[in-house]
Amino acid sequence: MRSLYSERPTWLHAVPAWLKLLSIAMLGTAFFMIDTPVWLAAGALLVVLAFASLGRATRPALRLVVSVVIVAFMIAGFHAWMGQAMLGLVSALRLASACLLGAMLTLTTRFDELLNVFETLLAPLEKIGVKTGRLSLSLGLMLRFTEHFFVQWRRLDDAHRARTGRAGGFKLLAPLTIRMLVTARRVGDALVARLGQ
Amino acid sequence: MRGEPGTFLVDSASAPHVQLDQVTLRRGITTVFQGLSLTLAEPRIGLIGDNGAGKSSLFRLICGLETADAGSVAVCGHDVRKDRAKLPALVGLMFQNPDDQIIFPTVVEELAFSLSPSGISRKEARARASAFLAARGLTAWADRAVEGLSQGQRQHVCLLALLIAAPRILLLDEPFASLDLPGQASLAADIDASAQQVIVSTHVLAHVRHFDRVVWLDRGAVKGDGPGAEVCAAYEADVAARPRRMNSVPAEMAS
Amino acid sequence: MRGEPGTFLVDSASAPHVQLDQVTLRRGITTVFQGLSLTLAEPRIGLIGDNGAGKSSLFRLICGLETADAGSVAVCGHDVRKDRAKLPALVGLMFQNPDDQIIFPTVVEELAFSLSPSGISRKEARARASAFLAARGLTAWADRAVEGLSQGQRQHVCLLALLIAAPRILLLDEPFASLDLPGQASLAADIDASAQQVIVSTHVLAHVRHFDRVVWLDRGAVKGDGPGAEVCAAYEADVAARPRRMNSVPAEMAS
Amino acid sequence: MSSAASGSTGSSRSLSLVALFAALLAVFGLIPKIDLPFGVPITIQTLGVMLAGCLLGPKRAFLALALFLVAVAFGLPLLSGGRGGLAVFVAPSSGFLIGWLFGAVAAGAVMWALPGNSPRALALRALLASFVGGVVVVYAFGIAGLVLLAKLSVSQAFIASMAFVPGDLLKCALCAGLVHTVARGVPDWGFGGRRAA
Ligand SMILES: Nc1ncnc2c1ncn2[C@@H]1O[C@H](COP(=O)(O)OP(=O)(O)OP(=O)(O)O)[C@@H](O)[C@H]1O
Ligand SMILES: Nc1ncnc2c1ncn2[C@@H]1O[C@H](COP(=O)(O)OP(=O)(O)OP(=O)(O)O)[C@@H](O)[C@H]1O
Ligand SMILES: O=C(O)CCCC[C@@H]1SC[C@@H]2NC(=O)N[C@@H]21
Ligand SMILES: [Mg+2]
Ligand SMILES: [Mg+2]
Repeated sequence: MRSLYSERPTWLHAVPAWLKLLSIAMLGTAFFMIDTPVWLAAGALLVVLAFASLGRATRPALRLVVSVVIVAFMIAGFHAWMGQAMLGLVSALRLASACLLGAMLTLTTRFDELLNVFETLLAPLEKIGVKTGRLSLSLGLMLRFTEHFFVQWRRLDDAHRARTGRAGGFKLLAPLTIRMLVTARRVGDALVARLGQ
Repeated sequence: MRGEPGTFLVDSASAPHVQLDQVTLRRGITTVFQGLSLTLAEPRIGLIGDNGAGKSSLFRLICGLETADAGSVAVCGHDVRKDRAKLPALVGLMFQNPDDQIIFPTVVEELAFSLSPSGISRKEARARASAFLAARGLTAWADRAVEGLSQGQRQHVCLLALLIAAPRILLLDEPFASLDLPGQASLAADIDASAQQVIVSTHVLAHVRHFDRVVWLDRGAVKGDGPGAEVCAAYEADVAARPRRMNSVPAEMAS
Repeated sequence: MRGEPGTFLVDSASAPHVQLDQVTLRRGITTVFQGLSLTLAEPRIGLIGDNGAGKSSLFRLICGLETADAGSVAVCGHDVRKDRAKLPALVGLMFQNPDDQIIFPTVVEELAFSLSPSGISRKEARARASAFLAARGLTAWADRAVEGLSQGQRQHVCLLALLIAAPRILLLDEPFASLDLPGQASLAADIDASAQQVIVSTHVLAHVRHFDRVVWLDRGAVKGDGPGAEVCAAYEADVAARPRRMNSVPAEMAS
Repeated sequence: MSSAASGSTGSSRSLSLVALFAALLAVFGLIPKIDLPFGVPITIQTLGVMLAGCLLGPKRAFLALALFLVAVAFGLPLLSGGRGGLAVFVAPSSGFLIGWLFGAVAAGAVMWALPGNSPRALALRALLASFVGGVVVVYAFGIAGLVLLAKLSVSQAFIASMAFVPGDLLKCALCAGLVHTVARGVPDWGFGGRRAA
């Protein structure tokens, strides 16, 4: 399983994982509550600045970000075409911010730090007899796989470009589906081999 | 096996070994093994054979990743189907493809994860993993992203993740394939010096020729089994006697 | 280069070659190359060096997957950044890890895809791919799922996908790593017989020792460059002279 | 048959697959929704529900959806449009959300029960399964939710839900198409949670 994690240290690496998760949850809610385009745009600008402040560390995710921006423009365009330009703008800003926030988390957070956060959060459940170790591993893996969709797509896109000189686009969706299923199976194997169950 | 009185005592005293009994394994449309029986008890065993012969499948059977369609597989007397939870302490696999093995984004986490079956805390595991790396002069690797390593370096990480777990039996699936010369030499020396049982599959016969035992798999059946020098020679002779393979005659290349 | 009159004629007549000029490449925290200049024009070139030396990175630069931070890379006179669309006909890469290369779920689709830059219809491409497999006695592979092949078989598919595309320059990144003995022998014979330019990276020096030219990369710099026998010997001597690597001394193993 | 996608639901193998499909829903959450006046959006995430059912089978599809909803409840902005938190479970659309859980189970059960193993037969199975699970069951819960939480009458809620039908039928077709692809690319996949043949 590959990742987007950047080994180039940034200020965000030093921020504890729980704080990052909490910020994402709160900012996500905030962006959802705000529907004034001006305020949203201001918020999105802040997110972009924070992302840019990571410097070269963002490089592994650049292609992902560019494609998200393209999608965001397409959405805005679609809504404008439907005569709801403002709504389009709002959706596009929300999408772009959500993506950048997610990318910032994966670029700078280790997996075991995430697991720690989930285990702490779930600790109360442990008292009533729920096995929280597996649940937090599931939550962590869910975030890893979310990231992995992009990593895998980037690999396929590289393979495509090496052979055709062009980006793969939608043609890669079916291969991506298969690769993700296969990866999940292999990750399952690696876990079984090392954990025994 | 489980629950018999005294099993444990006998067990931990006995030498590590693997026992396959009349194993049949189907994967997809391929019947990989058909009634294969094999006892692997020697401290060093080489596994050779053509692509698709079943080397990786054999390893997957031994560490419980494949379930035999018939027959049984036991590791140190434990049936791999029943005693799953005990397996990681008994047997560890270095996967042929590093990307299949590595789960965590950084090297130190990956090594620390190998210690998780032992039940120690995450923090403790991480400390031990760091110490393990430091003892090898690899402190600089601890915080590196696996994604930022070359393929050979990733294979090295896989090896380290296996070594830190320290199971009684090591299954190495083409461990030399991406390692550089110094890496190969030191792995070879380590294998020779190891106290654990080591089973190595490889296409580079030089690495197993001096083993006391080499098993040659051919389409899922044992075609040769004996001292390394003999079996390797027999395999080489067999390969040399085959008509030149059609499958990779590249018209374009030769044109 | 583009647009100059007569470029094409001169171009297709000229021998294939790769030119790196003062290339600097940074990947993650590693500066892989710093002002590397290299002209690769010989028909057979070997590329050797330690893990992480930059062999795969060099290949990725040549086929336009990495963009140099400084300097330029040209293939047969075409700048890889500007003439992207022309590259697939000029240069093809066999990836070190088959999982990085294979896109499609079945073998025949994967091979047919290699023909897509040539502009023929999908159906035609598929027919040719089937014929290509048939000519190699591999008809049975056509409809097999790549996922159901062993690692060596997958590597073989990668090779076939490259050969059917028939670019003028073949970049083979550790092509021998997972192939069995017959596969290795026939690939080696094919390389020797090929009319295309072939650049091979490998840790198995025997495969490149007889080449007219071998380049030895050391931490991104050319440390040796010349006839295969000489450079390989120099590399081996260098490796032998190093203190035994700490990094893979496994305490557990040796205990 | 071997390992494939089979095995007990408690193993790491299942855990990995479950996490993958929860991640798939999260990725689909990045694709923007289209808002309808009565407070329930059109979203691509229902495709994830159908796919989970068809590819994982009832038990694990349930776990995947449960995992996803737990992450949402934690406040991660994973619902389309970047929403998360407990608030989404008391909105007009929350009936549908709960419906996802049981829709995925139903789709899995139908997929499991139907005969046929060729790629074409599997695609047909998936078409039916995703309709039963992703439309019939999800809508039943959704309509109940609209009645209870949006104070619509049953017939109003029913008529309002018809706005989703064209989109959801398209998703059923997409689901069948993807199952067809997987059937060819990963022939030993255990569809509907069956042990692969
Ligand atoms: N994806 C990546 N991101 C960042 N750095 C990388 C990446 N891949 C490789 N590197 C770094 O670039 C350097 C060269 O790696 P490269 O893969 O070119 O080595 P190589 O010579 O092919 O090694 P090997 O023999 O192990 O295949 C290494 O130091 C490695 O750490
Ligand atoms: N995931 C899979 N699904 C179905 N069949 C498989 C799978 N992996 C391998 N096989 C089949 O099982 C047989 C044995 O494969 P295996 O990977 O054990 O070979 P191997 O000896 O390790 O080969 P290699 O030298 O190429 O690594 C092959 O014929 C292959 O086609
Ligand atoms: O995002 C949410 O809060 C829940 C959305 C529920 C949407 C329902 S599910 C069935 C139907 N099909 C759609 O595309 N949307 C609705
Ligand atoms: Mg193998
Ligand atoms: Mg390399």
